[in-house]
Amino acid sequence: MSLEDLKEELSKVVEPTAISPRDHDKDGCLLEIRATVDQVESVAKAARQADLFLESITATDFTNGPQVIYHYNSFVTISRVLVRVPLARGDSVPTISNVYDAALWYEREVFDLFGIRFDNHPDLRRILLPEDADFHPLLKDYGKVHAFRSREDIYG
Amino acid sequence: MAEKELAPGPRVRLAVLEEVLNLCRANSLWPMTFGLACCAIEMMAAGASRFDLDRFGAGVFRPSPRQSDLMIVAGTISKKMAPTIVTLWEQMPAPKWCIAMGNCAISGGPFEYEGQYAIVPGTDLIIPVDIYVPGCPPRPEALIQGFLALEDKITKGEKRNVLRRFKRRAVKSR
Amino acid sequence: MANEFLEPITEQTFYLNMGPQHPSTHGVLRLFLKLDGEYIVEADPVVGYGHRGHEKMAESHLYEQFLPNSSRMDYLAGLIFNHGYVAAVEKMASIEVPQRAEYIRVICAELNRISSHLLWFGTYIMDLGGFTPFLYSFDDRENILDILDRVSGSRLTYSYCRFGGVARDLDDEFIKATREFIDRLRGRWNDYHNLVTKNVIFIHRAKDVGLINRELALRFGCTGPILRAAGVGYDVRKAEPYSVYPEFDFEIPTGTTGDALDRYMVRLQEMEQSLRIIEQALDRLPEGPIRSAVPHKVRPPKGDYYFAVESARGALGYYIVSDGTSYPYRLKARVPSYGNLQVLTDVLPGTLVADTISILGSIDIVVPEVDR
Amino acid sequence: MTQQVLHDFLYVAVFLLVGVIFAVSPIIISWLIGGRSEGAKRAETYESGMPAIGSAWIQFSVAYYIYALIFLAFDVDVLYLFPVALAYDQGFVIRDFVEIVIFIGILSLAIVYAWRKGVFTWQKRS
Repeated sequence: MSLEDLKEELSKVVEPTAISPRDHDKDGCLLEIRATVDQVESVAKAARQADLFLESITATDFTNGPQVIYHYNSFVTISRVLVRVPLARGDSVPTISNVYDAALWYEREVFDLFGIRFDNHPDLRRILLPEDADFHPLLKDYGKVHAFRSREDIYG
Repeated sequence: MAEKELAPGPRVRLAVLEEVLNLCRANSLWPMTFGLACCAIEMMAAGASRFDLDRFGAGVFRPSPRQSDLMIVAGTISKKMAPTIVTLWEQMPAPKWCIAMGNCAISGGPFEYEGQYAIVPGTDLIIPVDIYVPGCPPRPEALIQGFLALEDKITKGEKRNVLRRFKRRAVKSR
Repeated sequence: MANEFLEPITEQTFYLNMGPQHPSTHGVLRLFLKLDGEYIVEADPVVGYGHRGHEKMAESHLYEQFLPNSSRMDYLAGLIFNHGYVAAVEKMASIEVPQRAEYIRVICAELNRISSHLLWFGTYIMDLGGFTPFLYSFDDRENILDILDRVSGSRLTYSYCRFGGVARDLDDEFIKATREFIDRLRGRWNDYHNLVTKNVIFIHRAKDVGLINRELALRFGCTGPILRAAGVGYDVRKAEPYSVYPEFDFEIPTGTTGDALDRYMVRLQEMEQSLRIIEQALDRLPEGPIRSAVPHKVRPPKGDYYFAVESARGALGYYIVSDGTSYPYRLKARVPSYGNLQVLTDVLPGTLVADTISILGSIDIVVPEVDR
Repeated sequence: MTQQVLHDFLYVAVFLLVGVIFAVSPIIISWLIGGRSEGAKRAETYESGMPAIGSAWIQFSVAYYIYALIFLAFDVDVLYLFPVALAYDQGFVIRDFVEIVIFIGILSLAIVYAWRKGVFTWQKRS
């Protein structure tokens, strides 16, 4: 599964303009995809076709809404794909736990620490904090933080 | 018998018998395997071949609180774990002692900062502690010195080593 | 009233908490088991009892201040976590690292990997009931801790790597002690094999127990010895070479079926490969400075970066978003044990409770690494 | 009932009394001098720190019962070995040894029989 047909496989799902190559030595990933919320599931299915495994799901909080980040990687060649999904405050993301079972816990952790809901996730409950906790710690307006910036500040 | 403000003492107190019992208890402490984080590995190293705890009669690590008389809180106490620690402490039979091992167990250690939301900064907030062993993680020799200090405390009570006189504050259960 | 006796006596399922305080859960993991006699119907690992909020701390601390945190996430492979974090920031801020420092980092990381595997070996066999190998492996492990203690000052939670190099230089006492250790450990292999690998009871407890094949590992994102035991030779040191690993020749041992015995054999062979790496690194240790000039507060440029390192338990990745200041905006550690532990929800149903201990021990997780 | 018979019964009564005293006295002593701990969860069942879910008094599989039977079989014969251990090597050492080997051999037949019947492999129903 060379890089080209991976890119061409993904461009069937996402507009080609959204896919931008990145230098692996500098940023650690080969492809960066800016997907929208409803393309998340199809990107996951395409990655599963391309025999990639789900490395991690995480999120970052910004003033104009959090951003969910998916990392896919392959067991064989260097091909880390970073999928960036910007959200508005209070949006919810479709789950990909039917494609990758690893997503069950990754999404529970993102929900637990960021409060981002994943619709039709089998059992979306807190995983790290005690069950009766009522706050989402990694949001930038909770607790002591150095800076709270907008997406444009960082990604331009 | 270490004076416990909370627990009522035995019904009949015979001075000489207490002395003998305390001497036996001091030299056969049965710790409960209760590792929370990094300090647990140093506790295991203390129990292993080089820093053998068996030399002080304390090598028998019992899995259940019913059979142990010493709880070593080795690691960070997260808020999710605190009720469990209190349950385990209350399920231990009467003459019981507690060693708070490592900075996390003493006062939250490297994880205690102004915005911390996840840990209980100190074991003495939830259970009465007898000996504090500082270090992050404390070396096995430090843990063994903690055991020796505990043995002094059991046999000689509060008038043990003059250098460090620990006055145990009455702990209000939070 | 009569039909009360005629009603068929069904067996109720029994709920068991293999809870936070359990000798074989290697820390504060809680396995909530739904049991039908001795068989597990459903297993739900409950984590979070060791959650200390590392990632929230990173957002209000300098890059330098997060260094001690990195080795306290997985304190068995603290130096590898240190190396990963430091190399990630160096790549972001494009800091040059002298060749000698890279070699020292590789030597100490491999020593740390061996000490982590030795601890796994001791506690795994102790879970299965054999106490003697625990004393053997801890005895060897103490040698490594002495060597690393001499150069880094601590036994478990090292902050030995610095941005741009390492904190202290190796002296020839270190090199002599390491070479002695290599020969000593090589002499130990047949002790371990005779004591455990050829032991019938161990083979019965580990053979065909907890089968994790490639497809299951891919679905759950397992990496490290679990994946390699399933026959996939994925190792970040070879897949995405970093530091000076391309200069050493070492193989990646893989298993075939992916059961507990294969995971056991893969880890033992990995220790041998690490010894080979250390030997080659010691032979070719270059002279030169151990640390390049680095600004007092590192300020990497804006953007997000991902850097992966091979920890003792699998692929450890640091995803750092930097906003140009000397405080990370977001720091996520992709820890291998998170995916490795989750595979239990699929492997455990249908096995005996006694096999759970063997599977959990062979997967080798560190709970504060899962909980971060 | 002649005086002599009553006299003999006296021995039996004393023997019983001493037995009862030996049994009850440790309980009383530990009740007196033992320390008392208090705490809300002291009497709760210990399940590695968590509140136990449901009670342990449930109907569970019959296979556990067979383990108990086999244990009973061997617990009794250990009882017989105690007096043998006392009078082991007075005089005919070889004879005593052979007798014990036969005794234990016959009893271990029970184990071999149970093993072959597959009692120890746990039947999987679901």
